Amino acid sequence: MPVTRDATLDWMKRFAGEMAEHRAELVALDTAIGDGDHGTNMNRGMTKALEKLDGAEQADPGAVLKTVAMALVSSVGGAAGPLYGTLFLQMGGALAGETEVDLPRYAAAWRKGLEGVQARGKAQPGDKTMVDAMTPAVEALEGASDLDSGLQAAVQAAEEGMKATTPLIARKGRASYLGERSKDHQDPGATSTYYLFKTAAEALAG
Amino acid sequence: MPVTRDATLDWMKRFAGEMAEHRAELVALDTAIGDGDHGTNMNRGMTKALEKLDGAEQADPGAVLKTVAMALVSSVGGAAGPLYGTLFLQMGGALAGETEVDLPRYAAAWRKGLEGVQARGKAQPGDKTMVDAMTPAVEALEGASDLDSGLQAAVQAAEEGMKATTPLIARKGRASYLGERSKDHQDPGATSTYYLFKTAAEALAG
Amino acid sequence: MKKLINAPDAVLQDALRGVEAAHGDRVRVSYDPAFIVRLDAPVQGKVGIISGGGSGHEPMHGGYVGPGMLDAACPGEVFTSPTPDQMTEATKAVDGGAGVVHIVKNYTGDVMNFDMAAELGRSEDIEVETVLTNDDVAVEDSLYTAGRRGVGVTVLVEKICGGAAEDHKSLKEVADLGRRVNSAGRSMGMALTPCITPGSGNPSFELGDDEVEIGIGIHGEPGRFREKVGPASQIAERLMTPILEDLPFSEGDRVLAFVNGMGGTPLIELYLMYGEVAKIAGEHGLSIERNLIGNFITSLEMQGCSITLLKLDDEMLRYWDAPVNTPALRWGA
Amino acid sequence: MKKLINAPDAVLQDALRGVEAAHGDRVRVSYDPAFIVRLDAPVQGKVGIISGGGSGHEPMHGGYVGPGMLDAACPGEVFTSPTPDQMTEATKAVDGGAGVVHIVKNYTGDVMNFDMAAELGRSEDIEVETVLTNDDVAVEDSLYTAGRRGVGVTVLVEKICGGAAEDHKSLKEVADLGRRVNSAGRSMGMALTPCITPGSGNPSFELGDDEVEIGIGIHGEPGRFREKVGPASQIAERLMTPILEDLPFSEGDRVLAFVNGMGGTPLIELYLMYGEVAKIAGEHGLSIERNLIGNFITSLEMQGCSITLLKLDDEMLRYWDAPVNTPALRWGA
Ligand SMILES: Nc1ncnc2c1ncn2[C@@H]1O[C@H](COP(=O)(O)OP(=O)(O)O)[C@@H](O)[C@H]1O
Ligand SMILES: Nc1ncnc2c1ncn2[C@@H]1O[C@H](COP(=O)(O)OP(=O)(O)O)[C@@H](O)[C@H]1O
Ligand SMILES: [Mg+2]
Ligand SMILES: [Mg+2]
Ligand SMILES: [Mg+2]
Ligand SMILES: [Mg+2]
Repeated sequence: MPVTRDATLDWMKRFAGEMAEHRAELVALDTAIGDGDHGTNMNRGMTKALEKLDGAEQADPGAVLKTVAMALVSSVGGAAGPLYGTLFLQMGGALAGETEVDLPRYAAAWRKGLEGVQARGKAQPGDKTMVDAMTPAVEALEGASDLDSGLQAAVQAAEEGMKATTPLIARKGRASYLGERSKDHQDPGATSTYYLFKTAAEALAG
Repeated sequence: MPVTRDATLDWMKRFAGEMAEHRAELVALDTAIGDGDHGTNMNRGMTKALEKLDGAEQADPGAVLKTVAMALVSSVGGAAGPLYGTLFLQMGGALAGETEVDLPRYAAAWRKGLEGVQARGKAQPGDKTMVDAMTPAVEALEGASDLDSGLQAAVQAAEEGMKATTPLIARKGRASYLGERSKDHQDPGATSTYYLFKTAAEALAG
Repeated sequence: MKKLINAPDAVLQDALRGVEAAHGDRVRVSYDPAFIVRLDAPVQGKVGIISGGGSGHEPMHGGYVGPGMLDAACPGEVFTSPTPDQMTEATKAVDGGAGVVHIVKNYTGDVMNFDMAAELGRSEDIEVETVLTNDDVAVEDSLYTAGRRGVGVTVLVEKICGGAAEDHKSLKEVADLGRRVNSAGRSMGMALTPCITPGSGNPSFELGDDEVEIGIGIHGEPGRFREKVGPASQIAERLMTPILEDLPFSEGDRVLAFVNGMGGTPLIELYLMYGEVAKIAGEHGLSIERNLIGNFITSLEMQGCSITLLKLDDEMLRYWDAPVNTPALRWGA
Repeated sequence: MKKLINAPDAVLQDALRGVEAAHGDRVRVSYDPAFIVRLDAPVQGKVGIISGGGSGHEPMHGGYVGPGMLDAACPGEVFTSPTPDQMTEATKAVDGGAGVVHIVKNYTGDVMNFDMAAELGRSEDIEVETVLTNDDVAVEDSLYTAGRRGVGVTVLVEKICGGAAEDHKSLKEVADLGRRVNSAGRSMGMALTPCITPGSGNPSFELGDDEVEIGIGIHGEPGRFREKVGPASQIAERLMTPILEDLPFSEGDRVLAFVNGMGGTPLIELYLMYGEVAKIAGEHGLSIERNLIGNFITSLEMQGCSITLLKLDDEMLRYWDAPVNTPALRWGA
């Protein structure tokens, strides 16, 4: 089953739902090693994104993601706003005009998005950021043989990447100010990224 | 045994000792219905008073009390400073030039002191202030037949007066701002006044 | 108790050393007796203005010493009114021949100590007039009580009297103006948290995690009642209603609205409160001509706020707007 | 959580309403996108200066909007940097033809959002120069980290750049001066208590009853280490030593010393700390030419303080002294 406009919309609705549901969890993670707003930020942004999606018709998956991107950029702020904004902007650009996205093009869009995130934030894998969840997940997609199993593998890779942030010392973002004391905490942005892949798989499964 | 210069000095040293020892108690009482400084104020003042007493020779009981009065006035502040300052100033004036003070003159000096306190603070018995401990104690002295038993009776009267402040609604001083909520708390100033009579009796007993 | 201090007994002296280090170019600090005085005092021919009170209310009063406001301030120990010798020495230091106004907040301790000082000051041929502030509507007023506390209006009295004195008004004019300001001002405060004096080391009262204390003063003393915390709009209503009714303020009145932080309140919350105050004032047809928002008369690290409304006349307005140059309040200079 | 707010989500909007009610005679408040701008903006021919950042640091930045300092400020949600559209709109609103300086504190979020805004601003033919502040010596600096945080020096950069812009210096001159100020300034902070954001409702970190956190930032993030609370003199030493070593400051340097409260610290403690800072500065042969003491860059109701030292040159001194007329910083006007 290819990625369609409707599946993309469904994905974004599910992601918004997860951000609302896990707001407190993400706030708690960000309180430990940041400033305690990641859950609030993502929830505010995705609420706004749903509003925008409701407000106008989107022609294709690319348009859906661009709408979300602009909503996030103009309502989230913080680190997450520009990073998720850039992610969706790049993915949206890669999927503009498409109607039925197959695995190679879907994986390529994710790669574009990840590159955007890294260009914006300068984080490398191992820096204890969302990049640690995103990178293995995108690689899993790239190495997969079909969309369904690829997304399953991506979810698993994102989850592992997210969990693997726990022992790391942060080198980017607010958590980096803690130095050694950033150890033993899971990164909030990697956690929201895990939910992003999880909802992508759920949306595709229908 | 009449009240002498030495007994008066001894009294003031004992009173200073009690104020140091009961600082925290008086602070706690004042925290409940005032601003939590009565113990600190009295301790600061009596420490200063001992310094002044050490610094120069006093000829008679009156001079001792005047020295204490001036030290209190210039180091205590708050309500207690002018009130105890006035008390000792008036008592000192009444005992100036005396060497061996008998009961009538001693009681008269206390009466003078109490009048000074009331002139300064405008409190009546029942207003939940130091006047509630001082008034019955002075009356006990006035009704006594000798100094020793008079002071014993005064201590007891002061203690009863102090305890009787507990159910009262304050009408003077900071506690009055609490209205009804000032009930069920013992007045800090009545408590320090009780210690004043207690140490007077101890000093006379030697 | 955690505080940025060296020792509970040394707070006042150490803080005065900081004031001297910071503002030695404009004030002189006397340590014993303790007072802070304008470097150019006494200003010949000008009415001198002094105030004083317990410490822990900063910037009041030391932060208001300077041209256009106080000539000197006498800080007592934390929450303890200063002693007569402080006031007497300060009075002498600021007397430029035109007499001295004592601005005294109505607390038993302050009043008695200033009384003794005024008696002494007078005996040395300095004319002293006392202006008593007692604007706190949370306190019941009667002949048989200590009367209302002086709170927020004190800052306004100090500024306005300071302006009038700088304008070379006479002793009586300055004092009368101060009394008029006091009569036209009303305040009420509330707390989200208690405060801790260095001397006691314990919270001044206990408050539940969801409770606020309404009608507090500025000495960490408990208020008139407590209730569950509500939205800012409700808290503003709780404070504004008794203030509005008491004067009373009526439609068309020109007012100065003063939202004061108790010391530990974030400024963003004070601005938010000001928004609510302005709304209520508008609904009552008051015209807010001037405002003041910030921590100006505090209670150590207490969280909470007080509201003061002052019904303005032209003279008050003129002297409120007059230049002032102090560490804590400055404009036109 | 007890706060003077109506609802956690409404804090920023409600506070902006308060700002508008209070200062509508001198600033205009835009709600969507959110920014506060001088009423007389754009000032033709003058370099525009904007800054912005998460809310909860008041009076920074909104309190610094006015002649002699910022032309506009963009407040984000509490502790969350603002969004590019706020900065873009603010940039347009203040561009008087001479270009616009963005003063940005070095946080990942702030930098990225301002980057996006600067890209947009440039594309609309407005010349934008960015001045990044990163003065916090508590943070290790390296190419592989987010780098040092911008803290206290930001206030000084805003004031000094504001003075230079008012003096009609060019875009490049103003930006270069700002960068020089940042390079010559160093800061470090500490906390006695954490803070609570309205969004989280929980303390930003847990601290024992006898512990202090050294090396904190302004977002309630934990610091570099904690230790038992000591006297103010020791705390001052803890903060001053890394500051003095880092620039390094040396004998004979003229400095501006800035003791900043984190929002919940009584002013009396800040003055006491200033006394300790002045003492240490004196021991190192520094000459404190100017000082600033108070709550200027805060972290909600956090108790604690930060110290900033700025090594002054004549130009910085001139523009520090230049008139400024904002709600939070005002002199010569
Ligand atoms: N430079 C960066 N590159 C990639 N991700 C980053 C970077 N900096 C921070 N992040 C991510 O952003 C998350 C924090 O987002 P959020 O709390 O919303 O913003 P802020 O840190 O500004 O408060 C971190 O957990 C981390 O995953
Ligand atoms: N008007 C008054 N007359 C007599 N005693 C008073 C009066 N006002 C207060 N007091 C006494 O002073 C005590 C408080 O003293 P203290 O705490 O040292 O001063 P303050 O109230 O200024 O903090 C009260 O407990 C009360 O006994
Ligand atoms: Mg965060
Ligand atoms: Mg007391
Ligand atoms: Mg007191
Ligand atoms: Mg943030």
